[in-house]
Amino acid sequence: MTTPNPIPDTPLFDRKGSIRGYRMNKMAMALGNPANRKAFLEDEEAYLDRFGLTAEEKTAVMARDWHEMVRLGGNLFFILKISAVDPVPITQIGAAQAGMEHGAFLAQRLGKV
Amino acid sequence: MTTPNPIPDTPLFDRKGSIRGYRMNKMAMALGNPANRKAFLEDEEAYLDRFGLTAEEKTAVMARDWHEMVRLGGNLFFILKISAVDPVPITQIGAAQAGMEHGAFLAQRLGKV
Amino acid sequence: MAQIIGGLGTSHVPSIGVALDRGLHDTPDWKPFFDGYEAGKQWMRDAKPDVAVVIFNDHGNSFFLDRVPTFAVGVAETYKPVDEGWGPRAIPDFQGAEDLSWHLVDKLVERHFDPLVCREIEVDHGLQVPMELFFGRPDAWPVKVVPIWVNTIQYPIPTPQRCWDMGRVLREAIESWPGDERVVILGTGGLSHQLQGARAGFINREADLAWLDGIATDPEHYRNMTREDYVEQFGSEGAELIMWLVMRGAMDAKVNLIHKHYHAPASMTGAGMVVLENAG
Amino acid sequence: MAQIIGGLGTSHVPSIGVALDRGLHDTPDWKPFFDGYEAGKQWMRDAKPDVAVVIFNDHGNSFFLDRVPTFAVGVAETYKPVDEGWGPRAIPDFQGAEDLSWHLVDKLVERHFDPLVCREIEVDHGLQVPMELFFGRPDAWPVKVVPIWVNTIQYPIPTPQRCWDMGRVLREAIESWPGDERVVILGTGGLSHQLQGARAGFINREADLAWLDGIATDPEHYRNMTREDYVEQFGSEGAELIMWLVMRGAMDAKVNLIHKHYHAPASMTGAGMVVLENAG
Ligand SMILES: [Fe+3]
Ligand SMILES: [Fe+3]
Repeated sequence: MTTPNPIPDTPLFDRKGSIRGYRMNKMAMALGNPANRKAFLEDEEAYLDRFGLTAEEKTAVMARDWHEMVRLGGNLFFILKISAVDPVPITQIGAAQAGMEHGAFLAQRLGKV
Repeated sequence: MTTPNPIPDTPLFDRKGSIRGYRMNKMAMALGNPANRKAFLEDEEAYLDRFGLTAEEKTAVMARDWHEMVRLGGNLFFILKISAVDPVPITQIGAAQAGMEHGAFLAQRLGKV
Repeated sequence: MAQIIGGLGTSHVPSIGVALDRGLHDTPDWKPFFDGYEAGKQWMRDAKPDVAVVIFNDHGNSFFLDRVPTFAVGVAETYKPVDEGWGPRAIPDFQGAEDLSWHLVDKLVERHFDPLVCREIEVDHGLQVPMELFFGRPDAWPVKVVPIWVNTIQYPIPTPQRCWDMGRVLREAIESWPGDERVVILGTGGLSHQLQGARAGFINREADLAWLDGIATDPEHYRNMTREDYVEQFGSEGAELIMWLVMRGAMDAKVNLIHKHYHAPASMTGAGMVVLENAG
Repeated sequence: MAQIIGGLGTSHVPSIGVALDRGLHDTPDWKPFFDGYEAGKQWMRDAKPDVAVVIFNDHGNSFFLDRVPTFAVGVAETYKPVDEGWGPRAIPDFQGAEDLSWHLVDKLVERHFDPLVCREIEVDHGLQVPMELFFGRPDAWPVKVVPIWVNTIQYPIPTPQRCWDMGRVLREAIESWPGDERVVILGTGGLSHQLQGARAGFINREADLAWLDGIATDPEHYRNMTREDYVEQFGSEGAELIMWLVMRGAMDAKVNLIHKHYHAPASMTGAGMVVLENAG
């Protein structure tokens, strides 16, 4: 897709995101390996450094700032593995993207009461 | 290609060869890595065992029996890496395929005098 | 010749697998969802297929961004469930319909598709969850599988028309296979959901319900939509629904909609299924 | 818009690289071969391209049999030469025409090609040798590259018609690119050779010479041949020649054959090149 995505509030993971987020997504992909999960839990910063993350990227990951991770090119399917190592519900990640409080997100977006 | 190859003396590397030769080709592919080349040179049999080669496959590789390696599913592009580690001219490998003496192969097939 | 005895469409939400792993099957959140699949399971028991051709996307598990295949076809003997980060799941390995897979690859290439041909690869929830939804948790899966991966993650993703055309070639390939296998084809993914961006949590119940009928009765409508239309109507991740078109393209122009089920939200996703049979 | 200023066909025999590495350039075995490329090199110096789109096959270096792509397109910033077993070669890295690559991927997918999109990958002699033959051994390559891999190793390989069609889409894509790059497209591989089986050492000088003219004047003839025809006429590995059809498909129906060279054997291969310019 050569034109900027025209759908409001809906980033598409195109070349720009893919290139920009490459390091972060690679780091997250590697969490599919148990040895890497152990390394992440034991010394998260050292683990992130192994994949050459920038200071900005490291801060976003270590703060579990999902909105910022996506802004920096993280793709949910990769960075979700962080939530496998350090559990957080997907709806909370969704709420962070939407910029909403979790309860409001569940009610307004997902129709949960 | 679903039908047996109809061209005389010309095996095509189809599913059968690919499946049959998988272990041997994987072993050979790995020789693209210098550490594996070192391991191959230091203890060839142990290296071959790492890739689970059968006795028949090991014998063919260790004897540098190129005709037999191909018969067992080896594909030239992969197993050629053995000739990078233990040098042998490609024309000699060709002669082995053709079942000819090297000089005769050079003269009759390649027109060299 | 082998024959396609049914076309199934289904969601493949990962939390479905988690719910099954944790025994949440009968909790108020999940019971209505799983109950709706009972009819599909019964249909499957009666249909007794030998092979399931499963169209799905990988979710950053078997493929990384270093090498993204537009379409990939498995030709392996066995596929293990991949560790998605939560550790191994206690489900059986999948046996590949190896010979049929190679035949499909032959036909696809002959008909000008350009698959990545995979002989050593694991499968993620995109294949696992649909198998669990229709076959439960057996000691061994009662069918062999042909996994077919579609890129729905990194743009450009294939067009709806291309997915449809692949279905047509798969049908031709299956019906030209000399075996007598009974084949089901599963289109998976969706329904509406969006995980990223300020529209995260987007679910479009109206579009989902229209889809479940329309995929049976008016597939041309969905085939003619653009990729952008899918994203707009079904959300950035809901665009996965293009994979149901592969299944639908492999079926007759006229089909009978045997079963249908919808539930929303399952986790953050509109979820559901259809069972289709050819009607000539 | 970018434009295709020439189409080149050339062999990519690995021993050419070895001969260059070992300074065998002027030995009796190699001198006639390399001398014939001087005209091609001069053409390239005069043509001053910005980008080379190089169509080649991997030879068990960047892809293993675990995952075989029918077509792959590079979108990387940089491509290193791969270690093929003999250790690293002293040639510069290749800079990728990253933006143009992505544009080609967009167009290919839109036009119903299904590439594997590669962002982290090395290139083997299939790309290296053609670059050396036309650009010599500079400190840095004077063009950026778009590598396009075609599976010619594991059957099924793509049909000649499919290769041709890819060329047509590449041309459309290049000419719709808003940059002003001058692009050369290289079809590589062949000519006749066979490395495996009792027919090993097969070279078909007559067919090779007919090819070098015919690819310019009568490409339909070669487009209409089957994959088996290629193997029969050019040998099991000579079937690589289908990759020249990608280049030819990207050119005008009428072309001028500017330069032509043939030498056999180079190692165990019929070897040569053509330089084509569009003639409307
Ligand atoms: Fe999915
Ligand atoms: Fe080649």
